[in-house]
Order: sequence, then structure tokens, then C-alpha cells
Amino acid sequence: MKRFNLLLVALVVCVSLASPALAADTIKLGVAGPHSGDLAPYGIPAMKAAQLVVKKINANGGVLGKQVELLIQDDQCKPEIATNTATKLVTQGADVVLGHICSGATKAALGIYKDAKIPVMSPSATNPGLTQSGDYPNFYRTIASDDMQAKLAVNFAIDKLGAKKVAVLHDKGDYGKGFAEFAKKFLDESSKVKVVLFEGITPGAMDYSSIVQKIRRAKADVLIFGGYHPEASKLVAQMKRKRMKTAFLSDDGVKDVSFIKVAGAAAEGAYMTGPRDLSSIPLNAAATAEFKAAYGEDPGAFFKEGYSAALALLNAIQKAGSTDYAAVTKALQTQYVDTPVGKIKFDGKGDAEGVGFSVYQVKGGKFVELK
Amino acid sequence: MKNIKQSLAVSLWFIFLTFPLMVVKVNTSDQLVQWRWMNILWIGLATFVLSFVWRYALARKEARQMAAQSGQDEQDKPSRIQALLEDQSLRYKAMIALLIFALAFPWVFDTYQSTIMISALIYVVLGLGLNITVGLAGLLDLGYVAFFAVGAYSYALLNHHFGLGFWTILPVGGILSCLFGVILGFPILRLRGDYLAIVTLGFGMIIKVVLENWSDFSFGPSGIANIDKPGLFGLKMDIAASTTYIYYIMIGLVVLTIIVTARLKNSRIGRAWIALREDEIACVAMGIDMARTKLSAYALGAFWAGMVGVMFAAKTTFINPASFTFMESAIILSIVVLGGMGSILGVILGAMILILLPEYLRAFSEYRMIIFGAAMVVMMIFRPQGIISNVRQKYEFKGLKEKSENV
Amino acid sequence: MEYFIELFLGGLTRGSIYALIALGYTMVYGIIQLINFAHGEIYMIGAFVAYIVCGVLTIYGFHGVSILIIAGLLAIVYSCAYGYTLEKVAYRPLRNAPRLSPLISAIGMSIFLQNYVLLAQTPDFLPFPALIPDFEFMEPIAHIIGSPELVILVTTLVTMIMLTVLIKYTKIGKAMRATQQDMSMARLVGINVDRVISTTFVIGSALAAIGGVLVASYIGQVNFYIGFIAGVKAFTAAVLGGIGSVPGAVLGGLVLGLTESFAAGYISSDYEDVFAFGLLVLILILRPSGILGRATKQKV
Amino acid sequence: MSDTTKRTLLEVKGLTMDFGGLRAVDSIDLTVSEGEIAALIGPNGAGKTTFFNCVTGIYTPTDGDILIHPKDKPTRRVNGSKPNMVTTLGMARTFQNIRLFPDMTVLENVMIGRHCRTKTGLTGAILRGKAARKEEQEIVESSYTLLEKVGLGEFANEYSKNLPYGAQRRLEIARAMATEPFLLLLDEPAAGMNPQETADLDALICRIRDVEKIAILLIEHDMKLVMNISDTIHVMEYGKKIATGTPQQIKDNPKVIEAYLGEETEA
Repeated sequence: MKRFNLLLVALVVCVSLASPALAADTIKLGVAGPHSGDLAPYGIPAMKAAQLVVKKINANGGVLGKQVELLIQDDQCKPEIATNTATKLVTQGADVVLGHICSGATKAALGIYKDAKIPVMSPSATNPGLTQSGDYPNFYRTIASDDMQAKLAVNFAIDKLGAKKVAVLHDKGDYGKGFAEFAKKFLDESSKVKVVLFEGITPGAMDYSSIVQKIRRAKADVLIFGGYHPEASKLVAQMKRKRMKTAFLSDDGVKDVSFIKVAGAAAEGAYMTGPRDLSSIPLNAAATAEFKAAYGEDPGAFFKEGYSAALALLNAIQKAGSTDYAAVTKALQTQYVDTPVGKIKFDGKGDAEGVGFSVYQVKGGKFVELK
Repeated sequence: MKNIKQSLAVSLWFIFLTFPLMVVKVNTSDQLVQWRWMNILWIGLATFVLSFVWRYALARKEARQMAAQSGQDEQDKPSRIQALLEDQSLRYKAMIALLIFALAFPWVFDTYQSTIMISALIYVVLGLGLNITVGLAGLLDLGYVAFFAVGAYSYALLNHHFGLGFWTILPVGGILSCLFGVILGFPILRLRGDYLAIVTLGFGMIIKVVLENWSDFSFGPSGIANIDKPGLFGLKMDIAASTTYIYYIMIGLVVLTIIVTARLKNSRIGRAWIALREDEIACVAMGIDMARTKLSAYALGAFWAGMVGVMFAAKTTFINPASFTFMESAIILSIVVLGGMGSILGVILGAMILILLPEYLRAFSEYRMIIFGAAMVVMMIFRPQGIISNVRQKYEFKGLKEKSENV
Repeated sequence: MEYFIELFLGGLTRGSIYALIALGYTMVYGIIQLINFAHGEIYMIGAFVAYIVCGVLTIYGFHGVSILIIAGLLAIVYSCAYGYTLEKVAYRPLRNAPRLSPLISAIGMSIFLQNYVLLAQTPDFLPFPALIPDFEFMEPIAHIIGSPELVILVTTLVTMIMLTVLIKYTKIGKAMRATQQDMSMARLVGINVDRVISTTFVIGSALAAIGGVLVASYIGQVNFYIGFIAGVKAFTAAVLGGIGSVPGAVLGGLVLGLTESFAAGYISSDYEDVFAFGLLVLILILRPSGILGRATKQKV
Repeated sequence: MSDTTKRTLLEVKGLTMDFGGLRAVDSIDLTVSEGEIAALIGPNGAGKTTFFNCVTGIYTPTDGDILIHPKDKPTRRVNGSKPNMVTTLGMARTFQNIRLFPDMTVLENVMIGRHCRTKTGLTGAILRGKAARKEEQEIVESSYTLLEKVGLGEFANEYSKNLPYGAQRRLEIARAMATEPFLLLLDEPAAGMNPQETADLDALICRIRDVEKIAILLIEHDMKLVMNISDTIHVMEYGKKIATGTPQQIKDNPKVIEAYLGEETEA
């Protein structure tokens, strides 16, 4: 009999764990992304952005007269966990979701939000298919997609750098390989340049000396790299050590202060694409100042995109007058909103109009926008 | 007094050990050093207390071992849990209660709980599958996740290209995985123990690299999205309904796995596997074909991973190579070892604990992995046979019973 | 031809680092038949300690060579301390446990140490200062082999020689070899087996720390995760060469490094890891106990 | 029953085994006939166990022929056959350093021996059809009968690692017998046994020959046992065979006395 009692206790515990918090009358903003583990630096700034926005809006009376409640869920950037977190957010009654961060996790989770009719806005998922495939009508983002970046990078390489031979490398990852494949496609379309090398490097490998030698042998004058800053800083450092003059051109994943910190002098002169410089937008400066005041350090990756997404989502609910899916969708697509990434609204596919990329160069240890 | 001195020494040693990493934090770009002196105090206190616990636990373990050595009977005496398990009538009652609980689950709890439970059940099947290879046949496999990937990709690709449905692919995925197991098994038949471990680890990594690079075949690192969920006569289901549906399929799959592995364990084939694990040379000398036995263990272990891989792809509706890392293999292996090698119930418990606990410990999400690692070590030291150790089937005979009762 | 030489030297550099770490695996395995999965983390901790020490010293105004020496020494000291503690805490209580238990304990320890560094420091990549200066005389051939590569090769060579002397001629070396041959026999002739095992861990850790500092200053970054990948590769190298054999580990490291370098250089780096593990499988099929491993006929 | 009427079961001709440069077994000829207990003796390191390992397929001999003549089946040469083939063909063995399956029960150890004489496959095991259940029942019963024969019936459900030493040796014999051999090769079956246990073993071996009709080839150092039960004795030294004969002949053979017994008196 004792055993059955035990079972009963277990049951009760489970039930109490499971029963959702008593639903108060609030607007629920879900936030999902990697908040633990090695990818946390990409997810936490957006989460903090959402907290700042919500705090401010609640202090000003909330949305539609209701307080905004944050539901924060960690997906570790893993697709299988993302589906669980998505389900959790749906069962907790999220009205809109800010997230996810990684494209893979976003793709996995979107189906669930789609069925539940919840608009989702990512500050960072740049995979072109997310908007262009038409599979995810409920998806929006405050960042431009990879193919735009690749197009810009390729045009820059051809027109400004006068590239004749280009080597294209990637880190075999979702983001990097996607970018590199687009770059290769656009390069192949142009008759002025030749792709002399297209290869994946192994992230985390001890060194890249063979591949660097290979670039040198191919006599490439520009190297386009798709990937993140750790590999990029290894590559530029080794290229410098081999006394190579090949120009280094990369993507937004590299446009991170860590790249300059880690690669140091070797980073000088490197080019990368990144979201347009927004420091002239007053809201951007204000948001950054807000973050600094709250946490005492510079905001990290995807902070302003996250801030913008939170503003855009809540603004759409305000404008729509309800959390109804159709109304919010309409508001997102028709109403302009002022955000740190500019005055934006969203097109029918979910990409933000008015968000774009520029090319940057590292000069004197800083990213300088090239006009 | 001696204990205190010893613990003091231990905590001093750990303060020394953790000093650079716990106390100092440099910011080279801003030329700043952050000294976190408070951490010394915490480390010192924690290790001081822990060293007492540690010593006490070790002493208890040793005492138990001594007792076991001096009197053989002591060792044979099954633990209280095991005694409970052997009680047939109770076992049936418990099984029925558990089954009712499992079947009622999606109606009692919300959809989120069901999704979590599906994840856990997926790992139960993975654990039981690996249990055949590692627990029964003793072939250490550090790349088991490769077979999981084969199953997941067979469904994703066949569904994407040919629109084949879940129920068609479920067995196909298993069989493909099985074939893969045999193909990989052949070259490594001759290898023993730790050599096998590194080669299987290599295979796991190779599969991932191939999936990442061979874009024309696998769609590369961006993965495959919009995989169909399992269908039920073309009914359209919302999330809650389809989650419940998948949950029941998973329960079915788990029950099937349990029945099959339990039957195999006490069959001619299962005994051959165990014999192979216990002593390879004696095993072949008793007329057992080693190649065949090893391959069958490999293939069968792979089969379940393939099946559940199909399930995984259908549940997440999106897969990419990033889901099939060494960490997954390590977690599945831990499930088997922590649960108790060879013991079906143990593996089930192991999977539930390792997968569900972190879900409910989200508050500590930052510390999840460090706790996980520490738990593995502590568990191995104080209970190396796992939560539930394997018990062999007992046979009854006319005549024997009376005899043993008289003794 | 120049390209070949470049690839060869690159492979040799990478291979010698593999060899340094592989030695730790092989020595430990030789004595207690344990795959010390956490060995890669020791290497990482070595690099991290060096990073911290360098940072502190630079900020407090030390210069050049003095930083190199102090950071290197402290990295070795701390790696050894971690290696020693690791053995005492996670492996010693498992000396007589079933074979898989210490392996799981090792995997657990590896996860623990990675996350310990992640939490205590940062998940970010950190810049590691270039401790090795660019030598003037290397400048003409800098595009073929740089100063850091040269330093790595020379240091590895010196370390190997020292290790050989230690194993061959010192008392503890002899005790190590005796324990490797037959632990219970060694115990009977009065060798303190526990101490020998501890020493083996300490020596292995020291080698890993040397590797860690060299690599970190060569590629200029550290991160909590570098140990895992390096560890897996080094372990592959140890098995390739014949686990348990000291010259085997060195040979295995070099073979693996060269294979990767040539495969990436002449074929494609897409499948770098596939080549590495493919080579391993191939060699194990031909020689089930590795290149230099002794084929141990099981006694029947 | 005179020697001429007995059928030869095992015929070894010129068996040679080299390990590197070392010749462990040097052109040995040996035959074992139906109903015979043959013993292989010799000082330590004479190559007896290596000889066993060659015959049972664990080593592939460098040179020579190993022929077996099973009843009602054609003669076969088994050089280089895998151990499991040799066992399936009808020669089963025990080991010098006991090799039981420690974490299996005593009964299960014997049931393993039945493996090569039964055939339930994976599907059978999973579906547990009628044939599979019947065969399983047969395995359990015949294994239990064998256990009773070696006097271990009451330990059937114990773990084999918990058996006393002498019982473990007897269990190994039962396990080998479960493979239905026509020839049983015993590697030092009496090692480590006390006099009482040795006497029991003596009786058991004779019973196996007489009742079960299984011929026996054994390696043994216990001279009393060897002399008691053997029909033929072969003596090896430094890999070579130096004598063959009845116990009496061997006892009187000066070469043997010098090589083997001489050594023993010195010891």
C-alpha cells in the first residue's frame, strides 16, 4: 500500500508542477532563445532588451491598459528543445513571441506557433527561407536576410575591391554555409570574377594553416568567409602570419567586438557586412544608454534588433486594439513604428522594410562604416 | 580533530586550485583585473563541508564492500528495491498502475508536459536500444547518435522527396539504420573494448560531417524543415491533438521496445550477447559465432535508434546535423550506465531522470550541465552498478524447489 | 614543391601538439587502462591559466620573456594540480569497479570541468597574447614557417627527449614501466603504485599544459571548449599509434597531423575529420592494436 | 574391445606452432579414439595448452594437419577453423584458468553450451512462437539434467561467480558437455582442487566416458589422477612429443622420468 501512496504523492507533485500560473489579465510576450550554454551570448542581449522594453512600457501604463508579462524560455539553440519551449510558450498563453535566435531552432519552433496563430519576431534569424519560402506566414524579423548580405558583400568585392579571383570559405554551419553559398551564387553570376576556392573549414580545429596556404596558392585577391568571429580571427591571424595581402571580407557573424579583441592587429583592414549604422537614430542611442545604466556594460549581439522587435510587437498589439492574430498581423504590415533600427514596418513575407546592411572595415580597432 | 584538519587541508587545496579561475577575471582589452575574493570563502566553505560528506560516503562504501567480501551471502542479498521488484504480484500491480498513469498522462497534464514526456520517451527507447549493444553485448559504442541520425534523415528525406508518410517510414528507418549498423559493424568486428570506443566515436563524427557537407543529399547544415507529423487517416489536428497522438505512438513504441528487449534478453540470442560480454574467448569456444552475435547486437541496437529517429524527425518537424553531436551519444550512454547496464527498468529510470530533471531544473539552467557532469562522477563512485542492477532470470524446476526449501 | 613543404611543416606543427596531448592519454591508459576523457580539459585549463596570468602580469606592467616564463610555469603547475586532483577524486575510488564506470566518470568530469570554466570565466572567446616573439632571422621564410611554429617544434622535441630520459633512466620512470607491465607484481616488489599513478597523471598534465600554452599563443585565442576537440583528436592519435606506447603516441600524433594537413591541402578541408577518422579505421583494420602497439595475445 | 576396433576421432599429424621465432609446438602426432581417456602431460611450458589452442581453433597452426572423424559424417580438416566451428563439429573444451560467465547464473552458463545445437533466431526470440518456446524448454531441461550429472543441480540459479572453486571447474565441464561433443578437451581440470574434489572429478571423468560415451583428452599435472584414469598418455617436452603409451609404459620410460618425473622429485 505504501507504494501506492508514493505514487499518489508523485501524481500530486506532477499536477502542481504542471498547472499553469493562474491567468491574470495581461498581455503575454514570450521570449525564446539560448540563455544558457555556449551560445548564450547571442540570446541574452535580446532577452534583456525585452525586459527593458517591458519595464518601460509597464511603467507607462502598459499596452491596451494591461500590464505586459514576460514569459522567458531557454531553447539552447537546439531545434528539439525549441519545439518544447515553443509548446510551453503556447500553453502558457503567449500572445506574441520574440525569438528564436538561431535559424534552425526558429524553423523547428515556427510550425507550433503557426498552428497556435501566434506572431513570432526574430531579432537574429537571417536564413532567407524563413521569409522567402512562404511557409511561415506568422514570421517577422528585424534583421535583413543572408542573401541580401551576400549580395552586398559580392558587389563590394567586385566593384570596390576590384576582385578577380575570390576564395569562398565557410564554417559548415547553418549560417556560414548559407551565406557562403549565396556569395558563390552571386559570384558565379558575374563574369568579372572567378571563384578559385570554395570549401568548408572545421570550426574549432587547432589551426587553419593548410587552408591558408591553399588560398595563397590559389592567388585569391579576396577571401569571403561565412561564419562567426572565432574562426574568422584565427583565419586573419594566420593569413597575417603568412604575410598574405588577400583582403578578408566576411559577414555579420564576424562584426562583433570580440573579433577585434581576439584578432587584435590582424583584424585591421578586414571588411565585413553588418546592419546599417544606426547611431544617428535617437532611439538607438537611448536604448544603448538604458542598457548601460541597467547593466553597466555595452549591450551584446542583437540587442537593438531585440529591442526593436519587442517594441514592434507590442506596438502592433496596441494599434490592433487586441491580441487577435489577424488584427496584429495587419498592424505589423501596415503601421510604421519607431525603433532603434529605424522607422519600420513589415512586408507581406515578414522582412522589415527599411532595414539593410552596410559594409564595415576595421580601422584603428573600430568598425567603420564605408559609405 | 584529525578529520577537521584533513578537511581544512582539502579546502585549502581547493582554494589554491580554483584561485586563478574562480577569483581572477581579466579584461585584457580594458586592462582591468577583477578580483572576486568572496569566491574563496564559498569554495573554502563548500569543500570543507563536502570533504566530510565525501569521506563519510567513501567509508560507508568501503564498509559495504568489506562486508560483501567476508560473507558471500551478504553480497547476494538483493537490495530492498530489488526484493520488491521480484515480487511478482506487486510487479504486475505496479506495471498496471504505471500503464494507467502513462495512458492518462496527456489528459491530466497540459500539452507542454506531454511534449517533455515525448522527449523523455524518445530517450527511453534510445537507452533501451543502446542497452542491447553496450549493456548486453558489452560493445562500447560512443557514436550511437549516428544511427539516430540515419533514422531521422531517412524520414525527413523520403518525406521531402517522395511524400512518404510516417507509418511507411517508421519500419524503413529502423531497417536502414540496421543495415548501417551491419555495414559499420563489419570492419570493426576484430576490435576490442577501447579501440571500438574510439572508432565508433569517429563514425558518429563522420556522419555529422557528411550531413553537413553533402548538401545535395542532406540539405547541409540548414537542415530540413516542414517534415510531416504522423498522420491519422488524413485528419487535421491542432498542436494539442497531434502532441497527444505522438505521445501515444511513443508510448506504443516504448512498450514494444520493452517487450522485445525483455524477450531478447532471456532468449538464446540474448544469452549469447551476455556471454560475449562476459568472456569473448570462452564464448566462441562454446560454439557461438562471434561475428554473427556482434553484428546482431549492433544491428538491433541501431534498429531502435533508427525507429526513434523517425519519431524524432516527425515530432520536431525540423532536423539539422547540429542535433546529432557527440554530447547526445554521451547522454544516451550515461542513461544506460547510470540506469544500470543490462537492466531494462534501470535504463527507463535513467532516461527519465536524466531528461526530465533538467527540464524541471530550468531555474538552474546555467548550472544544469555542471550538475549533470558532477552527478555522473558521484554516481559512478558510489553506485557503479547503476540505479538498478541487472538481475538474471531464475528458472524453476520440479524437484529443485523442494530441495532448496529444505536447505 | 614549396606548397608541399608548407603543408608538411603545418602538419608537423599540428601533429606535435597532438603528440603532446596524446602522450597523456597513452601513459594513463598504459597504466590503468582508462580513457581519461577529461585530459583535453586539463589542456584547456593550462591554456586558461596562462591566459589569466598573462593578463594580470601585463596589466601590472611586466614585460616579454618574464611573462612567458611565469605564465608557462604556472600553467604547468595548475594543470598538474588539476590532473592530480582529477585522479584522486574521480578515478581512484573506481580502481576496482567495472570497466565502464571510470570511463563514464571521465566523461562526467570532462563535462564538469568545461562548465566550471564556462561559469567561472566566460563562454566567450578570449584573446591570448602572442607570447612567442617573431624572430628576425625567420623573416625571409616567414611565409613557409613562422617563429611560433618553429618554437612549437623545438619545444616539443625537447619535451619528448626529456620525457624519454625520465621514463628510461629515472627511478620513477622505471617504476612506471614496471607498473605498466604488471600492477600487482609491481606492488609486490615494493613500488607505491598509487604514487606511480598520480605521477603519471601529473606528467601527462604537464605535457598537456605545455601543448595548451603553445597552441593558445600560436592561434591567439582560448575558450572553454578547445579541450574537447583537441582531446578527441589527440586520443585518436594515441590509438592510431598504439595506445599504451609512448613512441606510438608521438608517431600517431605526427601521422594524424600530416594526414589532416595534406588532406586539407590537396583534397578538401570539407572532409578533414572524415580523413582523420578514416585513417584510424583503416589502420585499426590492418593492425588492430595500432601502428606501434604490441599485439597482446590474450592468455588462454 | 581391442584397440584395432576403435574408431579414431581426432588425428593430429605434424602439428607445429611458431610464435615469432619461438617454436612452441613442434611436429606433434597424436590420435584420440572412441571411448578413450587420453592425457597430455609435460613440464610447465612444454606447449600443452598451445597444442589445445591449436586444436580448438583459437590459434591457427603454422604447419600440420588436424583431422577429425565425427560419427556418421565425413572427415574434416579443421586447421584454422574458427573456435565456434570446431565446437560445432564436436570438440568442446575447458580452460586452464577458469573462464565462466561470472554474471550469468550457473544454469545459464550451461544453456550457453546449448547455443550451437539450437536454432531459435531473432524473430523466434521476439515472437516466442510455439517452436521457440519448446526449444527454450528443451534447453532449460537438458541443461538442468547436465547440472545434476555434475552435481550442481542445487546451485542452478546462483551466479556462477559465487560458486566455490571446485564447483566452477565442474560447471565448465558441464558447459562443454552441453555442446554435445564427441571429444572433450579438459585443460588441467584438477588444478586447485583438494583431494576429495579430485577424487570426485576422477569419478566424473570416467562416468563421462562410460555413460555419456564421450572421449576425453586432458592436460593435467596431478599424476595420481592421470595414472588412475588414462588409457593413453602422451608426454611433451619443449614442444616435442617424447613418449606415448599406457600409464605403465610411461612410468617406466626413462626419457619421461628424466624429463618430467625427475624434475618433479627435485622440486
